[in-house]
Amino acid sequence: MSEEKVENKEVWTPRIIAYVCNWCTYGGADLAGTSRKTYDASVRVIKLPCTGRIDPLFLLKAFERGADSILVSGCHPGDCHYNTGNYHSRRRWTAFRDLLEFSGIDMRRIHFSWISAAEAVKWVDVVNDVSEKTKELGPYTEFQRINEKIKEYDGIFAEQG
Amino acid sequence: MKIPYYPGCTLNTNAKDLQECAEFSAEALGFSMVEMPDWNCCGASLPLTANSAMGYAGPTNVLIGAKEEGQKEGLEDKLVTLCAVCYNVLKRTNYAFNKDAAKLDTINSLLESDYKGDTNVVHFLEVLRDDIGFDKVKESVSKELKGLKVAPYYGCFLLRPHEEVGLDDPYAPTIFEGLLKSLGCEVVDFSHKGECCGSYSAMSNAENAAECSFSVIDAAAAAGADVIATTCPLCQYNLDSKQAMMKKNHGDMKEMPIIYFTQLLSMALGKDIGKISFKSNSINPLPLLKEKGLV
Amino acid sequence: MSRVGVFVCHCGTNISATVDVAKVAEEMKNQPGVVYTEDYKFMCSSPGQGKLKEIIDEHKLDSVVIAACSPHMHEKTFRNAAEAAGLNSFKVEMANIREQCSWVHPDKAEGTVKSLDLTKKMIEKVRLNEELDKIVMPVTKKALVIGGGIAGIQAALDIAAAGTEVIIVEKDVTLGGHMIQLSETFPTLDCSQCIMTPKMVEASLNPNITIYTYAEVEALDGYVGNFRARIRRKAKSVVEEDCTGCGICQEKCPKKVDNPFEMGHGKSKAIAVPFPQAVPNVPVIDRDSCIYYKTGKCRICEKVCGPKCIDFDQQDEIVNVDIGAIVVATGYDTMPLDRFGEYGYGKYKDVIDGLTFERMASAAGFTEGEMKRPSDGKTPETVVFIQCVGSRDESKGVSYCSKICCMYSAKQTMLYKHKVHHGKAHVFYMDIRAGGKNYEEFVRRAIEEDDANYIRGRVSRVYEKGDKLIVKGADTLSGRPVTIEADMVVLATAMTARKGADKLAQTLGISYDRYNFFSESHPKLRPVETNTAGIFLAGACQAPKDVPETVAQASAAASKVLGLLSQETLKREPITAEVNEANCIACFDCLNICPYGAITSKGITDRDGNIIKEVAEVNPGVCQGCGLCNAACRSKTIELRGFKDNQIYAEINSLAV
Amino acid sequence: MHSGHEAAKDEYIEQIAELSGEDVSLCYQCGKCTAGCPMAEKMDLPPSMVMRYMQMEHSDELKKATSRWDCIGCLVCGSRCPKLCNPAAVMEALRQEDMRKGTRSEEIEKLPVNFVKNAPQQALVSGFRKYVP
Repeated sequence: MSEEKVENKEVWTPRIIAYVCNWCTYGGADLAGTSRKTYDASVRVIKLPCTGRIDPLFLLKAFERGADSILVSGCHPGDCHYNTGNYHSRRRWTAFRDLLEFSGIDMRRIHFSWISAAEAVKWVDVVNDVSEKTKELGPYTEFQRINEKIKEYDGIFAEQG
Repeated sequence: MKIPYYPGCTLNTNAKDLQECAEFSAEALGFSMVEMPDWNCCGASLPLTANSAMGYAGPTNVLIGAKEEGQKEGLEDKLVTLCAVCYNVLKRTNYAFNKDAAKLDTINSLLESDYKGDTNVVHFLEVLRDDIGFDKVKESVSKELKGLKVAPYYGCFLLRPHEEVGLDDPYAPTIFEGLLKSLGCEVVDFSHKGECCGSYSAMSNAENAAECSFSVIDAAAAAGADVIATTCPLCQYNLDSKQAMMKKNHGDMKEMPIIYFTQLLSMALGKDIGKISFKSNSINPLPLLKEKGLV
Repeated sequence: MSRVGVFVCHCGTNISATVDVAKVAEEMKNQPGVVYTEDYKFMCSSPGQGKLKEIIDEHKLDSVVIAACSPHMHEKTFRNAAEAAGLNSFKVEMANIREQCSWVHPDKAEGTVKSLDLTKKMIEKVRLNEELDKIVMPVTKKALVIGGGIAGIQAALDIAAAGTEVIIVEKDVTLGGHMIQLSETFPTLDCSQCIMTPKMVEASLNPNITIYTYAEVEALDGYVGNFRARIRRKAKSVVEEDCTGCGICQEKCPKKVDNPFEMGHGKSKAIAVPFPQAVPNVPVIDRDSCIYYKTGKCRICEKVCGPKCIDFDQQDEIVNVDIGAIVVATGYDTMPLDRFGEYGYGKYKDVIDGLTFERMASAAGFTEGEMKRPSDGKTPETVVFIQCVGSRDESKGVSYCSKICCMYSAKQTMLYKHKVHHGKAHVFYMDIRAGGKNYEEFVRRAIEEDDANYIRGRVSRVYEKGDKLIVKGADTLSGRPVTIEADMVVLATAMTARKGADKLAQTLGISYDRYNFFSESHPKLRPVETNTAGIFLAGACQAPKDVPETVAQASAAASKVLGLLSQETLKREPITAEVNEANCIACFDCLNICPYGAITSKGITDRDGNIIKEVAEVNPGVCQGCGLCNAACRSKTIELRGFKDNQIYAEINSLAV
Repeated sequence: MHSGHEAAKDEYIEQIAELSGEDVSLCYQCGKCTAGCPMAEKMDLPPSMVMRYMQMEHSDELKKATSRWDCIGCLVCGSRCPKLCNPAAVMEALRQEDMRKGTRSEEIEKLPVNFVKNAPQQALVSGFRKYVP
């Protein structure tokens, strides 16, 4: 699906999906706007009530749909609007990261951060940083190729009934 | 009951008085202390600084030796000490190992050993309290030390650091008091039972040590004690031999005998006073004992 | 097929300068389900909102996406407008193309691409949005206050003043708490009893206030607006309604006991009120010390009682009350001092704690306000006050600052000096924390006018020498050790949570910290709320506090209660979790992970009423909508309304390259 | 002044911190160590001040001070410290540093004959351990 873009590297821009919580990081990103900071335009924010709402499958789904990097950001430890949601998120991530790594996911493409509603500058820095790193890595073709394969096999299985 | 016994550097020499009376008392109470062979010095102090492996090698060797000897000879699975310093050093060595496995590994590789930090170190007082029982001690007393007002002096090493040594409550200990009570003594509670006697500063600064010791004697005297009982040869030395020096600075000070707890114990258990050695006492306790009708 | 309307706002030029809004509107026409698009100058303006309503009606829209500013800015505005046009408000979503796009990406091409993505993303989501109704709950217009100290009394009085019924449950025999024990209060030195007793009486006379003393809350069911508490009223052995408070029983009782109100100094009787101004002024028999309960003989109190209200067979009584809101005001304890052997508390009679000093200084206390030290009744000529005993001590105490000790130690030096003019007070302190109105001035007064000697350092040991207490401290400002011969030593002990606070928290379903203090919902913005809706905090049960702060928080809690109870029904956002009972495998990970205790286990019964399986159940009144359960659920059974998996996946899928 | 993250740590202070294994930043200067120290009266720099000088990196003053040679290792300071510090370990590290550099130590030849003859062996052993390189 993205073969043509891969070959044509100069027009390629990274696609970054950010899962952020409604209370801290979403507010921080809004504040960056209110303060007219500028940053890289490759990020797409998906707003959730809390980082604790993030199912690890959301990350895989994003890669499957062509994301080159993922950013997860919520309230600082201890500041969670729901008291403990970000701790659960962090714990879930700790348990999940080994599994992802084992499955061959490129861990350099997943970024975690705590950004409060006051930290507009941090939001800008983190997004730029993730974007920069993603540009260095190039498009996540490995995962996208797996997708192609899976689709191929899906086709074969479908044919075989 | 036979218990492996670690005498340390002083008990066979300067503090023979302490040891002989302990041996007599043990026999009278139906147990014996078996001196472990080939023992080495524990170091008489534990290093406080980090990366001080060498300081732990000595005591570890002792702990290993006791374990082996105990197993070989079918003795009790523990190690008894008389000297408060040995007790402190050996116990804290174990504590350090149990808290820091890396330290234990280092020492084991130094000594080419496989020590686990599990030799059960006990003080003679603990044997009397926990294995014999103060009630039994009391029953075995043939001469009650009535009328003798004794201040039990623990010093630093039996009580500190509490988490590491754990013999007794550092501010309201009872073990020494319990023993003395069972001997019929009048136990004098005094404020300085856990204060320092000056310890090894006796070597570098005798004046300092004398000042420390004076505050202990002063507190005991104020509380009405006739005599101070101790478990540690160095405490005994500082408190006893420095009294002449103390008098120079504190003219009105009254001399006070400093006696080993085992001397009192063996006396109560029937040891002939003539056979009790008071060689380490520069302040002779005999006049006092006579005055109290105990001789 | 859904009928989505998309409105792209110019926001003047705030958006249109860096986003091609016309293009966005135009391209969205091609999105599946979209039946109407338009770009407009100011969507939030009155004509803009009018247009929205008009188009919803005209094009029979079933959902709407507004591509404009942040939802934090105008989501409510547009949802209300849509609702006015007959559309369910949860069928409206906003795409944030201002704060997170036009303002931050100056390149118009980039901004436009991103706006397209963001708008598409919300279209995909809104198509899966369900119509949700706000949750409506009835409200029981009655409050419960747990604890009858200054915090509880203040909260109860404020609630009652608004005409709302309130019940006070007090564990002790009388109202008053710790404050009634104090002699005088900082920074004004007014007598605690003089300002506290009228409040206690006022509470007892207020027709809106019901007081249960010698009682405890045993269980709590329900949720905000609809709680039911089970209260155990312990047997007083005295019929409260008949007692006239004449006091003859106490006078004639032959059994003397230590009086805990006087901190163990001074005596009381086996049947007694703790102090003469007790509210209610009804004595209670202490069954553990009463001769009759021990030996079966005596019953003198029964014989002398005029109105015949002694009842030896009285049983505990269980009262169930329905309430809409709760204020927890259970106060504090002071740290047990047995772990501070170096200070000799318990060993030396003249080493006392701060509360004992308060009773000694109180005109009604065990020395009738005279400075007499406990050992021999002599007037202490030198008194040493030691601060931070147990506070800021990670080794043997707690690491927090108890906050009130600096002030009350300063006050106590003054009280002492005012009674013993030739006496000398020394205070060992680490830092003077006098941050409050007139507090610093108060401490300086103790030092400058009342001659208190402040020494910056801790004390290492206190021991007796003759009839003196030797205090070995340090003055860290000069770097020298300090020894003081004192006649009395007063320890400013750490404030701790009440014994059993953790148990009460579990009963009520509120959270507590590692010190067992109850946790507020947000340390800055929700300081009196707990995480359990409808339960509020007042006073030192939350953290160490002084009287002014406690009273302020109690009034704040009362206003929260009144705000809640002033409503006929409670409405709240329906962003709550829901359970698909058919799929639930009863692992109850959701129950464990829920920060609010909103999830319980429910039995599914067959026709005969036998429980055939258990499933999770969400209490929508308690659920706050964080979605932790949703992410934790292995069988995808429990889902958060408004943020269900399929909605999130729709957003992700819309971003596909 | 020693401030700012970039400022280089004083070498001597670093050495002492490492040798002692103590984190002096934990100390909040309550002075309980000095208050209980039996030698504090005689010390030029009692334990709490040693901790403070470590914090402030006053290395010249620390080098000049002699209080470490008055410390008798009774461990009262550490056992009562509310912050779980052990000033005695810092004292020992300072002493060891003196001995390593040869700036001070006890000389065996100069010990009084009387002491060597009469003192219990443990006094000599522990004294040598603490005061002799």
